[in-house]
Amino acid sequence: MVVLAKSLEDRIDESQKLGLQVIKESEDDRLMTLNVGPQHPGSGHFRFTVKVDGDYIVYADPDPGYVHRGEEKMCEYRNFIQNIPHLERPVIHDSTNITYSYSLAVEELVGIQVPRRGQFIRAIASELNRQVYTLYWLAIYGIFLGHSTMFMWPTGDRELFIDLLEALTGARVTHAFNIPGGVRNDIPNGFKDRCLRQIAYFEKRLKEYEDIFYNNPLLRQRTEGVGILTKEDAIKLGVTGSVLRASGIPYDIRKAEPYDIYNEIDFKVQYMKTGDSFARSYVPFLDMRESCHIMRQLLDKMPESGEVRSKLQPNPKGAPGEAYRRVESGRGALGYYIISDGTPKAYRVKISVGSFRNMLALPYLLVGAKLGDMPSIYWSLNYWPVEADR
Amino acid sequence: MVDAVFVGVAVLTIGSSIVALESRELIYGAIALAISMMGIAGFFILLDAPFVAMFQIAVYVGAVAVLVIFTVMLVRTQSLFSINEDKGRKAAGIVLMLVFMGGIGAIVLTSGLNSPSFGKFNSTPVDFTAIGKEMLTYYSPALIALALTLAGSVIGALALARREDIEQKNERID
Amino acid sequence: MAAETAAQFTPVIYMLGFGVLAGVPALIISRLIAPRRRYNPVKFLPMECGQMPTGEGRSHFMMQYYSYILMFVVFDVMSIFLFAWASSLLLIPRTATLSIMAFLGIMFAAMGYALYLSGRKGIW
Amino acid sequence: MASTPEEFRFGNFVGSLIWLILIVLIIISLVGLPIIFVILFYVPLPPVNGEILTPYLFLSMMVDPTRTLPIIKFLIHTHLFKLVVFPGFTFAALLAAATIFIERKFLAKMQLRVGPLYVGKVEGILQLAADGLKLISKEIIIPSGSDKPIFWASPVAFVAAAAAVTALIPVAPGWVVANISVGLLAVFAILGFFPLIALLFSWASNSKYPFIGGLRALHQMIAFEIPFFLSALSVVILAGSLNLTDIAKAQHPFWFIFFLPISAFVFFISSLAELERVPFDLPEAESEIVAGWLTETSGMIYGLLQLGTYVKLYALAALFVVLFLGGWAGPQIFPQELIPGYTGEKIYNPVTVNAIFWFTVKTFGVIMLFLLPRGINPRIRIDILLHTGWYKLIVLSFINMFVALALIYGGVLGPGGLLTR
Amino acid sequence: MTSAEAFIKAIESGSKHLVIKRFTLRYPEEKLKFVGDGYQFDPKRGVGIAGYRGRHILFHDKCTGCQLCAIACEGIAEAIGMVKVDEQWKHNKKAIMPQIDFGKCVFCGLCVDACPFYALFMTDDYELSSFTKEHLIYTPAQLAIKPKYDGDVQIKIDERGATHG
Amino acid sequence: MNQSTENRSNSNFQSSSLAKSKTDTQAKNEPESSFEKKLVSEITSKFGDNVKVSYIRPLRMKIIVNQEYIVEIATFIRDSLGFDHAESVAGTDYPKDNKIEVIYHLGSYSRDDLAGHILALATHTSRDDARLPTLMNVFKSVEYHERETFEMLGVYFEGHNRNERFLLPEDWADIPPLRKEFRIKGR
Repeated sequence: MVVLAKSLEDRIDESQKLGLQVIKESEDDRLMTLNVGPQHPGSGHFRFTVKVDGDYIVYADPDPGYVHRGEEKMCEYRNFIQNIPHLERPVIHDSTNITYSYSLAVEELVGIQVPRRGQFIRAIASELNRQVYTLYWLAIYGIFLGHSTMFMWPTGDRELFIDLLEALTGARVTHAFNIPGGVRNDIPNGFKDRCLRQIAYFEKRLKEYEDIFYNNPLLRQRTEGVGILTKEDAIKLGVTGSVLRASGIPYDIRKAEPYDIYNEIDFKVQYMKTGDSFARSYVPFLDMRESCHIMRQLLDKMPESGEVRSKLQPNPKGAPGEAYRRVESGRGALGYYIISDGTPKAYRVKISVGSFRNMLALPYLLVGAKLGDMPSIYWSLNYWPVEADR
Repeated sequence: MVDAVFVGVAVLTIGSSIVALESRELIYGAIALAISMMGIAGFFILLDAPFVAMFQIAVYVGAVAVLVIFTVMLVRTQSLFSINEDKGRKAAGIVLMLVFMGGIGAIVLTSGLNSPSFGKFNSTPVDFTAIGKEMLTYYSPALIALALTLAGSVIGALALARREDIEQKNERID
Repeated sequence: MAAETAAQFTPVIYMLGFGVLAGVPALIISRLIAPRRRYNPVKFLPMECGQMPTGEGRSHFMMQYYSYILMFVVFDVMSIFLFAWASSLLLIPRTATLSIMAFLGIMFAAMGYALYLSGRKGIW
Repeated sequence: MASTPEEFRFGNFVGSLIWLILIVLIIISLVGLPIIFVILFYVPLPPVNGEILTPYLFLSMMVDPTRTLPIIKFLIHTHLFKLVVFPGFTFAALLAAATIFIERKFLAKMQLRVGPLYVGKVEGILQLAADGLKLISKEIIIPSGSDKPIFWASPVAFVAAAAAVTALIPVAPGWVVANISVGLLAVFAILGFFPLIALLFSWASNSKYPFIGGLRALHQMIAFEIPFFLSALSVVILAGSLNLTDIAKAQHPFWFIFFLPISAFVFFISSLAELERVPFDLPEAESEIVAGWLTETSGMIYGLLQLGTYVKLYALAALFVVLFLGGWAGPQIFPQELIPGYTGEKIYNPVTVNAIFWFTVKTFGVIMLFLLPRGINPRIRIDILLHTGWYKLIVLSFINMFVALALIYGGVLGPGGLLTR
Repeated sequence: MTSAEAFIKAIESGSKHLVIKRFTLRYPEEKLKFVGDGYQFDPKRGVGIAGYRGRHILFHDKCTGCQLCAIACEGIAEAIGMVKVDEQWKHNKKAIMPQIDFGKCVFCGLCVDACPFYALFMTDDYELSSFTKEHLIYTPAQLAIKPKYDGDVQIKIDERGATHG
Repeated sequence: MNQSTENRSNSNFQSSSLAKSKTDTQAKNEPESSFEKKLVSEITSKFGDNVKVSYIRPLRMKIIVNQEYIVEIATFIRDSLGFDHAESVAGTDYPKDNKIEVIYHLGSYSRDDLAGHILALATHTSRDDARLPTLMNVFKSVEYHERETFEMLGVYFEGHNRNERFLLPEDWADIPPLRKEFRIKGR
C-alpha cells in the first residue's frame, strides 16, 4: 500500500481519490469507517472519522464542535472586563495567554498603557502558564503513545508551576489574571526565590524526560518520519506554533511582533527541520527549556517596585475602531480581532486560535499514515479541542 | 477406562466434524473443526504418541484453525457456501460413507490387528526421540523433501496471494 | 498399553476443567448479584465512540500483513520438526546435523524469498 | 493539624494486623470449617496409629501436631491438592493476584505516585479484593448483535487455558501437576489457544474496535510464536529433553542463561509480546482502538480475562525460570530441623521448601522484569512489531542455537562434556 | 547514541525513581499551604486580591448594600443576588447584602475588585461540597464566617526530588 | 450605533484610531509606518479604485475590496507581497447597512520583514443573499475558517467544496448565530 505522497497536492488528490467520492462507488466494502471520538481514549472532546484500508488511513475528516459554546457571541453581550472570566474557559490550562491577547487588544481600543512592572508580571504569568499547558500536553502525548510514566511525570511536575501560579494569582487553573491595563495583583513575597528554585529543579527533570521519553528508541521508531509536514505545506496550510516551528520556520510571535516586554528579552526561537511527528513533539519540549531561560531573565530584570496596573475606569468604553492583537500561546499564535463601536461592549470579537488553524493539517497528515500513527500525529499537532471550538 | 476414553474422543471428533460440515454459521464450523483437530490429538495421545499429539495441536489448532477462523471472519456474507439441500445426494453420501467405513472395518478386522497376540507384538510405546533419530538418519532424504515441500508451499502461497486493491487501483488509473 | 501417556495428560485436562469450574461460578454469581437494568437499548449498542454504530462490526476488513500468516503456518511446522531433532540430538551421529542444516538452509532460503516477495508485492 | 499516613505508628499497624487476623479467623470458623467437614466426609482418610480415622476424630486431632501431621502429609500428596492448591490453580492465582498488586505499587513508585493506599489500611493490600468485589457486582453488558455463546465461553476458556499452562510448570522436584515427557511442546500447544480465543471473542463482540484488536492479537502471535519456539530450541539442545523437570535438573551446576543469553533475551521479548504487555500491548492499544479486543467486556467477563492474563504472566515467568534460570536450584537456606531437639516425625521436607522458596523468588524477579518495560517504554506499531519478530528475533535465536550446537559438539556440554557434572 | 545505550539510559532513569520521594499530595489528610491566609488586601496597590481565591467572606460592618458586586457578577456567572438581612446598619439603610450561589460562582474575584468599601473578600476555603444545590447558596450570615484552614504542606525540593511536605 | 458602523468603512476614521494606537507600547516610529504604506500603495497602484484603504497603522493594514476582485487581489497579495497564509477569517454582521463584512487577516511566514505584519483584506456582501467567492484556491488555510463563517453568518462561499455544518450541532435549525438578530436567551 503506497499512499505516502510527497507534496500536499498529491496528498489531497490521493485523499479525494481514495476518499468519500470513490468509496461511494466501489470500495465501500473494503474500507472500514472508524469514529475516533467523542468518547474515545485517543481523542479529546472531538471527533474525527477515519476510513482505514487494512492498517492504512485513506480518509480522515475532523468534526469539531462538541464543546462549542459560542464565546464570540457571548462576548457581544458583556462588558470588556466581564468577558475575561469566560474567555479563559476554552483553554483553562493556558488561561493567562488567552486573556493576554484579549487584554492587549482592549488596551489598544481603550487606549491605556500597562506599567512596566505589570508587563513583567504578565510575561511571568504567561511563561508559567505556557509551561503548565505544555506539560499537560506532553502528558497526554505520552499516554497516547502508551507511555504511562510520561503521563504521570509531567502531570506531577505541572504542580510546581500550578503552585507558583496559585501563589501569584490565587487560583489554580482559571486565573483571570490579565485585565486591560495590567494584572490583577502584585507578586507575593518570596515568589522570586521559590520560582528560581522550582525552575532549577524543573530543568533537571527535563533531562530525565529526555532520557525516558525522547531518546527512547521505541519512541523514535514510532514518531520519526511519521506524518511529515514539509515547510511549503506548513506555510500553505497556515499552521502555527510548534507545528510550524517543527517544519523549519522559526516563527514566534514573541520575536515577530514583540508585545509588552518581550523585545527586551534575549531568547532563541526553537525550531526543527524534519517536520515529522517527533519534531512536532520535541519543539514544545525545547520551548519549555527556553521558557525557563526566559523566566530567569524576567525575574532578574523585573523592577523592584511599581504599579502593576494602570487605573481603568469602572466600565471602560472602547474607541470606535478595531484591533487585532496576537500573542504566542502554548499552541501558537492566539489572536483577537475586536471591533468596538464606542460602547462598553464589543461589537464583534473574533478569536483566532492555534488549534483551529492546526486542525486543518490533520486530515492531510493522517491520510497515508498507519492506524498506529494516528494518536501520535493527532496529538503532535498541539491541538486542544475545546479551544478550537471556542 | 481407555476404551471409554477412546469412545468419548471418537464421539467428540466425529461429532464435531459433522458439525463442522453442517453448521450454517461458518465460525461455528471453524470452531468445530478446531475441536475435531483436538480430538485427533486425543487419539494420538491414546496411541502413546504425545509428540505427534502436540504437533497436531500446535500446528492444526494453533496455526491452521486460526488461519481458517481468520479467513472466515473476513468473509463478508455468512451464506457464501449456501447449503443446497439435496436429499438424494445426502442419502447417497451417507450410504457411500457407511460402505466405505464398513470396508475399512472389514479390512482391519481381517488383518490380524484384532488377534490377541497383537498386544504383545507392539507393547512398548515409541519414544519420540526415536522419531527424531530415525527422521534424521534413515529418513533424512524425506526430511529434505519435506523442507522442499514446505518451501514450495510458502513461496507458492505468496506468489498466488494477490492484492486485490492494488490491482483495482491500477485498473482505475488505466 | 496406552495408559501411561494418557495418564500423563489427564492432569492437564483436569486443570482445564478446574479452570472452567473457577470461571463459570464467577460468571453465575456475577449474573445473580449484579443489577440487570434493561430499559435502555442504547446501552447494548456496540462501542462506536458515542456515535450510533454504522456499518457492520464484522466487516470485510483485511490487515495488510496476511502474508505473515501464510508464512507462519509453514514455519510453525518447521520449528516443531526442529524440536524433534533437538530432543534427539544427543542420540544421533554428528553427520545427521548435515541433513538438518540442509533442512534449515532450504527453509531459510524460502523464508528470505518469501519476505522479499511479500515486501515486493506490497502485501504487508 | 493534618494527620499524615506517612507517620508510621506501630500501634496502628499492629492493631490493623490483629483486626485482619481476627476477621480471617472468623471467616474460617464460619465458612472454612463446615466446608472442611463436608469434604472430609467424602475424602478417604488414612489410618492413624492403627485407628480408622473419622472426621470427628480428625477434628479432635487438630490440636495434636504429632497426630495431625500424617493426615496433612497424606492430604498434601493427593492429586487433588496438587491440582487445586499447591503447584496448581490456587498457587498460580495467588501469585497472579500478588503480581497485580505489586505491579500497581511498583509502577506507582516509578511514576511518583502512591498507588492503592486506603483499602485495607496497610498500603492498600485489600485493593485487589475490593476490585474483585466491584467486578463481580457489576452488570455484564452484552452488546446487541453479539454472538452470545462465544461471548460467554471465551473468558472461561481463557482462564482454563491459562490454568492448563500452569499445570505443566514444575515448581520443585516432584511437585508438578502433569509431568509430561513433551512438556515444553505442550506449553507451546496450549499457548497457541490464546490468540484463537482473542480472535473468537473479538469476532463475537460485533464491534469494530474489538475486531481490529483481535486481528492485531493474531498478527502479534504469528510474529512472536516462532522466535518463542526457536529460543526454547537451544535449551532443548543443551538439555536433551522436552520434559520441563528434566530441563530444570539438567542445569544443575550452570544455568542455561550463562550459555544462552541471547536466547533468554529473545524468549523474554517474545513472552512480553505473548502476554500483550507494554510495549507490545497493541491488541489493547487504548489510544488507537479504544481497548482493543477487550472493548466490549464488562464486569466479571473483564475480571476473568484479567485473571487469565495474569495467570499466564505467572506461567511464562515460571517457564523462563525453568528454562533459563535453573528452576528451583539455589543454596540451601532452610534448616534440616525446624524445632531443634524435636525427635518425632519429620515435620517438613527442607529440600522441597527450599526449592519452592527459590522458585518463587526467581519467578518474582522475572515478573518484576516483565513489569519494568511498562514504566519505560511506549507502545510500538504493528509493522515494527512484525518486522522485529520476523527479521531480528528469529535470526538472533538461530545465532544462539548455533552457539548451543557448538557447545555440544565442542565437548563443553552434553554427555562427557567439560562442564557436565 | 545507539539504541541499546538509550534503552539503558531509559531504564536507569525509570528505575532511579524507585528511590525518589513521591510527589502525590494525599489530599484529605494533607492540605496545601497557601500564601497568606486569604483576604489580604493592600489598598495602596489599588483593588486586588492576594492569597487564595476561595469562597467569599463578607464584612457586615462595611457592606453598604450598593449592589456593585451583583452588577459585576451579572455578566459573568449571575451568582450574586442581594437579599434582605435583619441587621441595622447606619450605612446600609436598605439592609440588603449579597448572597452568593457557589454552584454558579466561577471564583474570578471580579466582585471583590468591584467592591468600593472593602467589604467582600475571598478566603482560602475551597471545600464547598454539599449534597444539594440549595446548600451551595451562602446567605450573608454564612458568608460572614471566617473559615478555618489548616493546610501546612508546601512543595519542598531537595536532592531526592520534589515532594509535598 | 449607526454612525459608528458607517464610520468604520470611512477612511476619515483611521486618523483617530491611529492616534489611539499611538499609546501602544510599541513605539510608532515613522519608518515602520512608511513600510506599510509602501506595501499598500503597491496594491492600490495595481488595482486603483477597486481597493479602498481603510487604515494603515504600524504592523497593521486594512484594505477593503469589492467582492468581484477579491480573488484577483488576493492572488496578487500572495504572489507579489508575500502574504502566504490567513490567520483568521472574521465575518461581521451590519444589519443597519444591510451588509456583512468578511475580513481575512493575512500574514506571512516566508518573508522575514513581514513577520509581524497583518494585512486585513475585507470585503462586503449583502445580508439577504450573502455570497462571496472563496479564497480557498488562493490561501489553502482559509478552508475551515470559511466553513465556520458560512455556518456562523450564512455567507455562502462559491467554489468552496464544503459549505456545511462545522461547529454547530447537527440538528441546528435556527438562523446563523452570529447574525445580529440572533439573540441569546434572556439578554
